[in-house]
Amino acid sequence: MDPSFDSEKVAEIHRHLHSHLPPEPALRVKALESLLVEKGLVDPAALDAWIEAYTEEIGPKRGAAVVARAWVDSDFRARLLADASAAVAEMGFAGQASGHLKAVENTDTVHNLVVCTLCSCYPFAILGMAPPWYKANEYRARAVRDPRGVLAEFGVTLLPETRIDVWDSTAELRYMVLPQRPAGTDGMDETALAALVTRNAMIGTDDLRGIA
Amino acid sequence: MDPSFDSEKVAEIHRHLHSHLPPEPALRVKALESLLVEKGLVDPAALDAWIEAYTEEIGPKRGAAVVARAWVDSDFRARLLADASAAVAEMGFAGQASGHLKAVENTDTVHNLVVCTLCSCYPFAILGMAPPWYKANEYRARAVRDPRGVLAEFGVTLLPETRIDVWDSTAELRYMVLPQRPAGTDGMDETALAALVTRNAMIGTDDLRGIA
Amino acid sequence: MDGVHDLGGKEGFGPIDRAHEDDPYHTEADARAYALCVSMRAERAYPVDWFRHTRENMDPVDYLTRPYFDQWLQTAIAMAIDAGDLSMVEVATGKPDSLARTPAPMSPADVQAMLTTPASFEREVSEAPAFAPGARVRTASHGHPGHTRLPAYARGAAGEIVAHRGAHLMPDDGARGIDRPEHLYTVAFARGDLFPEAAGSPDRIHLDLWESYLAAI
Amino acid sequence: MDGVHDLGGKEGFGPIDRAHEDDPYHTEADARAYALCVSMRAERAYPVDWFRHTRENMDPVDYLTRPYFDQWLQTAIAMAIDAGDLSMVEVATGKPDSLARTPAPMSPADVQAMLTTPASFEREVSEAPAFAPGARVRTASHGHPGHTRLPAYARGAAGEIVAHRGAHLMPDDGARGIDRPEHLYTVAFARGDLFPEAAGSPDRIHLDLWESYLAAI
Repeated sequence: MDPSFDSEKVAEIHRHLHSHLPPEPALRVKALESLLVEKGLVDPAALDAWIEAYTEEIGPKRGAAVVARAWVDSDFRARLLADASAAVAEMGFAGQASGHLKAVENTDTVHNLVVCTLCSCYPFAILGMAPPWYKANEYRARAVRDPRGVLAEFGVTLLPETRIDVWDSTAELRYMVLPQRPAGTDGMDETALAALVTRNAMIGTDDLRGIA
Repeated sequence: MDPSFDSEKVAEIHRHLHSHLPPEPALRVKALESLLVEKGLVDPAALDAWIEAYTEEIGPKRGAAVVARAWVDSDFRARLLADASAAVAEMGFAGQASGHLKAVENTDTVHNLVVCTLCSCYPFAILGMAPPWYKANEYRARAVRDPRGVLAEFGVTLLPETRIDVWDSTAELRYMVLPQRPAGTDGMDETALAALVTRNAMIGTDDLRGIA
Repeated sequence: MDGVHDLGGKEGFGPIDRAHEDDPYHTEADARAYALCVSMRAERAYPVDWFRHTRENMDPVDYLTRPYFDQWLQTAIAMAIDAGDLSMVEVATGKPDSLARTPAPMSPADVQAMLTTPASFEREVSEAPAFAPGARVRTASHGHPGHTRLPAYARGAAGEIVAHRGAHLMPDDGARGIDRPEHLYTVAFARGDLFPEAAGSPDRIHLDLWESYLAAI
Repeated sequence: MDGVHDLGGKEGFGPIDRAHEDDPYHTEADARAYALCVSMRAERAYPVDWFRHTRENMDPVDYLTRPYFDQWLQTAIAMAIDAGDLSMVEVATGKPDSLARTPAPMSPADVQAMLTTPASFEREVSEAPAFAPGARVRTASHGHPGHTRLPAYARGAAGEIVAHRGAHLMPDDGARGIDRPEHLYTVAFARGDLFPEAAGSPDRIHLDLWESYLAAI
């Protein structure tokens, strides 16, 4: 049937669910899985497919490969900055939440940081599952108000004159940071460079400049 | 020593207290009482004095006596509406949070409702301890936005054209509602009238007009 | 909706906990909850903003305390109950009354297709965009009950259009079941214009905002 | 401070629970927590707004979930630790390192005096009030870190002065240890001007607001 689109009704359903479901998360999930499978609403094989995809195939290694290619191939870098959705599709990484992807580039004067304050939106197809801190209240509350304090907790210290560009991705655009290539990596090939790229650098909570 | 007046410092102290104190409220209170008494920061006799005062002496019966007098004595009613602090002091009820008391009067066209959205301020000296719902998130969140929905939950239904005056007592002024005298109480004396006045009527979540 | 989900700029939140940051799922239950949610939801193609709004309507303390995918799963269940695809009695007893009336559930092949096919939220509109890059705009000063994607911290604030992103489905309407595209812009705000203690900071906060959230200054 | 304590107008909160509404204390622990808090705090005469601000700075989930006087008590303990009257080690071990350096604690006679002596927050100022009843004013559009008594739901809003209440100690300053009085006004707002769904409602929301929160329209 169709949804009611009624806020009060779903709020009340949530209150009932809160009282009817087991309080312990693992038991709650187990009870619901068993019901949904028995009811015929989900196929256990589909569940396994989802879980495995983000365990084995899809993860931040994809984003790292994108970044490394942008570092070594200036044409690709230009395409990535112009249309990141197309650029990652070119590498075979099109998928969930990559349809309106934007790459934002760190420079000597600008550092980028990505958050979703309203619900934790994230570019799954190229970064995989979001880390727990990205989804946590603390990061969502603080990243827009106190980005320097947040970065300091991640060990990233910027000059006071460096501008932080925060991207609060509350619409359907998704953002990935293109970090600066570390100094002293001139001889490295794309594969070796990709190994230097951390997931946090692509969110903006890591700084690769000093690592090599 | 002097307070630091440092928000970050007390937030950190709270986090440490959260982890160092027993999670169960009753055990937490017991542990702290024993420490504070042993340390010499509190006198057990003072604790008993506070608890007894609000169990036996100070409570909504005081407010009810004020209301009943205002119903039978129009001069007192005028003094109450002009300077409620002085009027309640006249009845021997001066005390905690009665220093800047205001009485707001219900009429055929206006219904008053009192809340403190920021921290649950309340006129202790004339109403005693606030009921749990007055201090709860639900009442604090909803009373200013949805006063009619809140009143309906308390069984109070107003005409659509009746104006609700909400008093969000976030400064040091405290408010009490002077309800309308119930119909059919012409023969009653002050004591009998006082017995009709509920604590909720003086907050604004009860309507006495139909009770007698 | 002015709910606890609208966390941006809220103060009083402490240090960031980086535990499990490199595990795709940090518990088995977390993995199962994720998979259950996406297996149920996508099949029905409810608007994503109805999902978001249904999540926002969970008990505020549950919202702030429960594991992330555990919240997603309760949201998917609430949506299924709302739409009549499941009953509260079935959830409470753990026993289905009847088999689902829907066609076969999502298969592994469906999953594979979803994993490789990006969704697009862009639509054609006949109206020209009202703002061009460089334009100064002020955001609406209020939200409204129901879903919206204008966070509270950026209401009534002055900013600058940095890009027009085409017309995207409007989320406030999507959560009410209405498919209506509207021009979408990336807007930059000085951090100091949003948070008084940041006055003079060079930092900028960017939000992607729909045209009806914005007025020319 | 934009914290979870600023609950006015927040949506997503459910029905009101009236349990225990006629008991002055609903548990023995509740009564003891209240008494401990007021016995400690009053003795030291810390500004009430520093108490309020210290409470606002507790963990947001604790703020939303713990019993009311349990919160007061943790706040009083946090203030005592902050001021050096108690140590975290003493709290963690439950054993005092030394006796309090303060004079004798509050006696039952002190309690009786407090119970019959209303505090006044009104002070003389030389400046005349800026606004008279009937004046239209707009509230500040932002809060600031630290304590304030202008709730978020009434920021950037137009209202009308209904009364001048004299000059009262300014809470934003009080929570910083500064005793400074400022003119205080009761301001009425149309409910529909604060909450869009209430447009056209006859209802009014009143707040007691300090002069520096307000600007003439």
